[in-house]
Amino acid sequence: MTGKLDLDPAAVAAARALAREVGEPVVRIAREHTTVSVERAVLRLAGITGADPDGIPWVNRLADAVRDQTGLERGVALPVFDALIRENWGLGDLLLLAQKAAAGAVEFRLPADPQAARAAAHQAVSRGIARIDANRRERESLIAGIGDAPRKPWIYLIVATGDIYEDIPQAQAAAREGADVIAVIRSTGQSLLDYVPEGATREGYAGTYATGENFRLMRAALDDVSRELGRYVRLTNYASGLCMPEIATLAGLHRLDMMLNDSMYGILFRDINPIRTFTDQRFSRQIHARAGIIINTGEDNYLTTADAVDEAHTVTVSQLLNEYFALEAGLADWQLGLGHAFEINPAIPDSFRLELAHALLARELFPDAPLKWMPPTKHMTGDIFRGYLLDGFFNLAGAMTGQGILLVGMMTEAVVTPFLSDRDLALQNVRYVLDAAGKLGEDFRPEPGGFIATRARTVLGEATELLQRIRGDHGLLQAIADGTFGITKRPADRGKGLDGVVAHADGYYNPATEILEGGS
Amino acid sequence: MTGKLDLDPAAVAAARALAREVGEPVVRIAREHTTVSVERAVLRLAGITGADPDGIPWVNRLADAVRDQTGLERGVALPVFDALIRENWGLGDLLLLAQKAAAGAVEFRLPADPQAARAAAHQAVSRGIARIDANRRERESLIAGIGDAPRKPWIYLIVATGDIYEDIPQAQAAAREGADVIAVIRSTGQSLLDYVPEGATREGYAGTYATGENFRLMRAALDDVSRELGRYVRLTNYASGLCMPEIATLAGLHRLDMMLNDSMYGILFRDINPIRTFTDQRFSRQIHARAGIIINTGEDNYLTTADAVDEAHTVTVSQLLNEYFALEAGLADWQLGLGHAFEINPAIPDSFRLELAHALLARELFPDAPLKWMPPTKHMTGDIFRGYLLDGFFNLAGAMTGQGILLVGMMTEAVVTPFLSDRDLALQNVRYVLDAAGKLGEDFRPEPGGFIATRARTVLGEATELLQRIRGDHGLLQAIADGTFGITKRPADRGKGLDGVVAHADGYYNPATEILEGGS
Amino acid sequence: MIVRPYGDTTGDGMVQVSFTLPVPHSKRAEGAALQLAGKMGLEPAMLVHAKPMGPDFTFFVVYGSARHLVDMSAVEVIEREYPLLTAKEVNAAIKTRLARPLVVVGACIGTDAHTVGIDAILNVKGFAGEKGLEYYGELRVVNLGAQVLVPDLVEAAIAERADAVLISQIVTQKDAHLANTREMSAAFREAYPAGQRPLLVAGGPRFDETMTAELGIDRIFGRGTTPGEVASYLVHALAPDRVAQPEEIR
Amino acid sequence: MIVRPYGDTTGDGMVQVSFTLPVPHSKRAEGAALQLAGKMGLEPAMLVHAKPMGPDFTFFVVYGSARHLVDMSAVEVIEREYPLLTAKEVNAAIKTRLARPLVVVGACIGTDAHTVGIDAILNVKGFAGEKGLEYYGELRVVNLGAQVLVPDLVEAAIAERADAVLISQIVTQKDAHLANTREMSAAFREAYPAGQRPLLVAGGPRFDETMTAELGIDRIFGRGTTPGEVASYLVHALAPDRVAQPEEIR
Ligand code: B12
Ligand code: B12
Ligand SMILES: Cc1ncc(COP(=O)(O)O)c(C=O)c1O
Ligand SMILES: Cc1ncc(COP(=O)(O)O)c(C=O)c1O
Repeated sequence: MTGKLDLDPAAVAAARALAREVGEPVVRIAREHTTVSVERAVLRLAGITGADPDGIPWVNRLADAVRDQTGLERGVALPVFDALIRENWGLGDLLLLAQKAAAGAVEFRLPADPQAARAAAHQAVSRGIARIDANRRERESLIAGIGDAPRKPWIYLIVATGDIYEDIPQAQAAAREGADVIAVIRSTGQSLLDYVPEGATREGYAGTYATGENFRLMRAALDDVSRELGRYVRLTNYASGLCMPEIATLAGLHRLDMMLNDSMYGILFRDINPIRTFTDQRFSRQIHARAGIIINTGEDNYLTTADAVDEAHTVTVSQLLNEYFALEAGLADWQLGLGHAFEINPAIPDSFRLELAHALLARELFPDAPLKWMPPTKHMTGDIFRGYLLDGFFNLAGAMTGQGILLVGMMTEAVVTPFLSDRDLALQNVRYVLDAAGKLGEDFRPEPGGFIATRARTVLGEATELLQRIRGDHGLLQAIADGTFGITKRPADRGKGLDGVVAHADGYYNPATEILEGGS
Repeated sequence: MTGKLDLDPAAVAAARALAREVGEPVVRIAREHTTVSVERAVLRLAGITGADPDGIPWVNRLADAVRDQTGLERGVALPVFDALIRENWGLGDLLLLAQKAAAGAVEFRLPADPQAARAAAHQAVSRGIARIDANRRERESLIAGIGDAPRKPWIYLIVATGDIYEDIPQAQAAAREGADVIAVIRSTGQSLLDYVPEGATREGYAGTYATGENFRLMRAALDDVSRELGRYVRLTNYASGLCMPEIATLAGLHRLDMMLNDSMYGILFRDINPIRTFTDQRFSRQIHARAGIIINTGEDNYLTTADAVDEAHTVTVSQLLNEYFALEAGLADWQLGLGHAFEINPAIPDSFRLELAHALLARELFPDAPLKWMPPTKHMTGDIFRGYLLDGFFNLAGAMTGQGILLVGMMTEAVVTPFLSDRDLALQNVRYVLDAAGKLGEDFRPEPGGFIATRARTVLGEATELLQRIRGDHGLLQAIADGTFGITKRPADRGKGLDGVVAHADGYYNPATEILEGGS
Repeated sequence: MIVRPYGDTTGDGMVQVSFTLPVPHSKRAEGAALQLAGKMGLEPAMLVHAKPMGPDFTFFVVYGSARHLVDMSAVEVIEREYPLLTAKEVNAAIKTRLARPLVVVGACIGTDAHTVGIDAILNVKGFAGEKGLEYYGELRVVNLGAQVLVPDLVEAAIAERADAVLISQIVTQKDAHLANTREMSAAFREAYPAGQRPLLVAGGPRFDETMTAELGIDRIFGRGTTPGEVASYLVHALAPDRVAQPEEIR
Repeated sequence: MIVRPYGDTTGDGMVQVSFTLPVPHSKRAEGAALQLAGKMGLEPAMLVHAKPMGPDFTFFVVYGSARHLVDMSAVEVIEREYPLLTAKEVNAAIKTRLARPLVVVGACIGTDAHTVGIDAILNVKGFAGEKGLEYYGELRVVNLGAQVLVPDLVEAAIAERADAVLISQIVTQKDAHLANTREMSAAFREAYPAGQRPLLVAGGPRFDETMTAELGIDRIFGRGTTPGEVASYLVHALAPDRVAQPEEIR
């Protein structure tokens, strides 16, 4: 806690304890379920890649075949490796198995004695996890060798052409101009695909598909430019949507550095079933924890549909929950890019000081987390001049309150996905603000008991109350059903991907969870 | 003193005392001289207006005729009113006298017994001063009746089309969008004219001529819009250049509210003779004092040619001198719009905090003066987006340090004199900053002994040293000759308008000075 | 009436332009920027800023006087040709002229998930101080939400016996909004007998309102549309006042 | 080579434009803005911002794809046709080829008082790390300063036997710079016998460098000119290397 707000440590501890109480039942549910994507992630860790001629990944074909024959209540691992053993194939022959299974030529079963299948599965998945571990070590050694981002906040820029081959030069150009983190925005629609497309792709809408190959290409391009620039440029994508666990896995396998990963975004903004989301989320966070990936949560999104002042406390509540779920899944504080945003209507009086209050509250509640600070979007208009100014004040608030990851705002926010020149201008904006006023925080000391301190305390108070209410009423799932977050109602028994949720049966086996939870 | 910088009151008092020491000899020189423009100003107060068919004002024709015949060592008043009495004309017949004099048909003399001429001159000039007094009262009653600017800083905008009839609607539009003060920039070249053009004018370059009629038209237009808006919108022009005293007089006669008026600008930037400038300045300030006009000084200009960091202390020195000269001429603290500017190269580290240090120093040195805060100009480029951002940070620095008069910066600074839309966008910028962060000063408390406080103290120290050096060496005139200010060298015996400077002889009589200094 | 852009003097024609050219920065590149400005009709043109962006691109800011004249009498614009009604008037019109609730089916189609715009029109909460269509007693609103596939939309329209189908399209990259809208109108043409399809209305901030015919729909609403405008249009199109508008009777 | 403006994809042609029209804000006004965008060659054009400025004006921001092609081979640009010399080389060239100091008279003419630009070229202090012409041993520089009237400039040029006259013009409102430059060149034409006038050079950030013939002068220098460029040009024009450039011998 940097102590500019004079927050009462007892009040902070109480809020945190409430978040745990509210989160625990949900973790219990997540532990008791699996999903099609969790199971496919296991198979991806075991090494399967590629897609059939229609573009459906072999991992989907295989998992579907297993599900048809044995169900997923005990996981895919046992039936798959049992079949592999029976075929007398090696651990590297999963693809063959998938192809044969897709042709209807494999019979899956739950082996009565699971020992051999378990061992094989464990061994296969271990290899994937070893690759993740190696990537983590490589990242660390690259950073040590090449150098790291020169300062905090890290400067985070998106590319979004839809074509990985246009994205690459744009990302490199952005890095040269000063970006520390490049995010490749995904195509609209990908989040609702129940498979991860394969290969290099060139036809996304307002974003580029997240695929293993795209990850690899972009990471390699950024490695080149990192060496050129003498600083390691990080790569981000989205472990979000119906394939959250698989994308997290691909991220680990291709050395991505940060991932958008929120406990509730999919529920609220993509109408994905809540149980599915929480189950997928827990698995994906275990992967991220292992991979040394920093997650970015999505509280900023609430403020695009809800009012940033009225609903400020829902952001705090969500941050506390995201923190709880993340720590429970094994992430460390330095991996928690908790989200928030500069989305207060600029027409309201003292809007900038309100932003400072909210941003400082997050800073002081989560002193060791590299907070992700999102630029204005909702109140951006076609007036690009006004937008450029607003982005400058966003940058200033970020600097003054010590945010960790600064998402760079674009003057064309209300118009188009960013032009090359928008990014260049936006980086110039960031550079000016950080160079000229980056240390203004030293001279920023909110009047004790004044406007800013009072506002921060009010928001914390409202957040605590809301957590109490959620606990007292019927828990988090019910609160989500009631429209508590982002003013969107999502009942637990509805939503997309529900049919991919499966309750564990006795004997459920997941070698990945075993390794990740065992820490081995 | 608002006390954020912990300035040593003794150091402040010492600097001020030095400024007085340095200024006093110059005041003595000013008291011992008159200029053609001071004399013409006397005749303007006595009521003469209009121009001959070539556009040369009658007041010039008359003063020239007097000078030819009697010299100006004892002023124009005695010869002129002596002639008027001899012609048996009334006080209202000065124009006739001028016309006749221009035709070579009047003989001027210095009356042996000046009593009658003195009385007539005193009476005639009193009428002009009474009109100035009435304007001051009218301003006060308009402000009381209509309402004043809603807050500090006052928002100050320029119009500069060159055509008074284009200026008027643009000024009204600017007022409607929020301007509290309208400045009509003058045409290039006017400052070196040794006469004030007459009538409404439509052909200025990058500015509109300052004329009595243009003053009247614009003030009337702003009165209309003031009533429409329910707040009195102030009007500014330039009492600067070779006709400083006359323009000050016209400003008083036409109820202008503020005037650019600097003790050294004309010397440094227009190569006007130093004695001429100091003499003209003293007279014009006496008029401004009487008229209740706020002066704006021109320290900002230094920073367009000199470096804003290296030469920051010259701004402070000039402010202290301008303050001394102003108070000596009878102006009150509330009339001292001492100038300074946001002109530090934005590429240097911590530039914004340096700006805050400088701005706060001025604020604390002159706690009761409505400081005039000039936007960036020198480091503005054709990158209008960057310019718009820089202007936003300028506005922020102004708000955080409690500046009194905020000159609104334009994104097209490096391109063109302002477009209508530039003004509108600039006002939107100011409004956003003041509404969103106008009260950020409350939370701005420079670390005691930190970067900002140390910088402010350094500048004050350097200013004090420079004043000591000026005193120790050969005084202010020599310092100006040596290029101390704005890195421009101006010897006291050179420069434009030198031939219009006349040392008083025994029996010099100036009814205006008599009234203004007597306070009657 | 003929007008020209206004910088600071009537008729000066002043316009500001910025763009990137995919060429490295050089005098030649600056000349290229001026060539483009000239082709856009700026004369004279002032190149006031040129910034290299990496080795392959240069960003420019140009000011200049556009020699084009704007002919106000030739301006093409979809003017509202119907009166703006209050909620009360809308309800009354539907009640008396249609004698049954008017059914509206709304959706954000394709992969677009931006529901704020269509919700602003449909939900009770409304927009800019006006209540949304759900608030109107005589309108029955079925809001299908985000990322609705066209076949699902058609099916819902048939099931609900929709009088009007309202779709929203916010993402416009690679003209996604145009492709989706065309797909939608084609599907309705196929699913319904000729002349019987529901009224098709599209909305979103980047549509060109004059493109209805090209897209095969009846009306487009753009930036800042209010629910009242939409309701009034629905009355005008689906429950017109036959007495007041005799030319509509066939 | 043909190129087009680049937004985020090769060939997309994207351009940003802003301007004011002297018409009150309305749908018609927006249509007028789109008409202008169309005439400028933007197709499609998106009107993304319209802001009333008082009762008589509206400000617009438009984005669109410019259909014009930029032909790099047709770009007009005054390329430096002479080598950039160091101060040493300049001095040596003048010494050996001219055998006397080269005389330069500089001024900011008309009512223009912006001396920073001409001072940057002439004063020792210089510009962008390069020393100004005063620093060159073989150049004799007479800087007349600000607001110099044309007759005074001609007189000084004659008195100093100027080889080159350098004038600066920063204020461009109502094309003041063009009028002043024309007045200047006419005065020199009158004052000197044909073919004997000094080299006439103008500079300032808003000049069009291709206008020399129209203005009756020899060379124009624009934004960001450095003293070295000017010195090298003076050598090229006034003390050319006759051996290296045989085509110059007549
Ligand atoms: C809020 C928002 C989101 C929210 C959406 C939440 C939700 N439930 O809607 C979240 C955070 C989820 C989001 C996500 C994304 N977004 Co988004 N988002 C915005 C934002 C900030 C505001 C849009 C908005 O709500 N406007 C307010 C409403 C009221 O205005 P409106 O939509 O124009 O609607 C009005 C009129 O147009 C009209 N209207 C609209 N529809 C209809 C329909 C009918 C029938 C009628 C009559 C009228 C009508 O009436 C409305 C009221 O006047 C804009 C940027 C901006 N400032 O505009 C980007 C923006 C729209 N998003 C964009 C993108 C690219 C995305 C993503 C694809 C990014 C990514 N790859 O991750 C994702 C995925 C979304 C998807 N699959 O579609 C781009 C689109 C670029 C383009 N032109 O193609 C924008 C412009 C930002 C940008 N510059 O990149 N986004
Ligand atoms: C500094 C400055 C001043 C200073 C001038 C001090 C001085 N001694 O020069 C002061 C404060 C006095 C001033 C006053 C005014 N200024 Co002024 N000023 C500027 C400012 C901020 C910077 C100009 C500058 O110094 N640039 C730096 C130099 C190095 O660049 P440069 O001039 O382009 O020169 C380079 C090249 O062009 C070239 N070059 C230039 N001349 C020559 C000559 C030769 C022979 C060669 C080879 C090359 C060459 O080489 C130089 C080095 O690369 C500009 C705004 C801006 N940011 O550009 C406004 C600006 C030039 N001023 C402007 C105006 C209108 C005025 C006033 C008329 C306002 C008024 N009515 O009160 C007054 C009066 C001035 C007058 N009578 O001329 C306008 C001009 C608008 C226009 N396009 O017509 C500008 C653009 C501001 C604006 N947007 O309104 N100003
Ligand atoms: C956590 C999270 N996931 C995903 C997205 C992107 O949306 P989509 O689900 O369409 O990829 C966002 C948007 O910012 C987000 O914050
Ligand atoms: C005191 C003063 N006088 C005059 C001017 C304007 O210049 P000019 O003398 O050309 O009117 C300025 C410029 O800002 C100034 O500060």
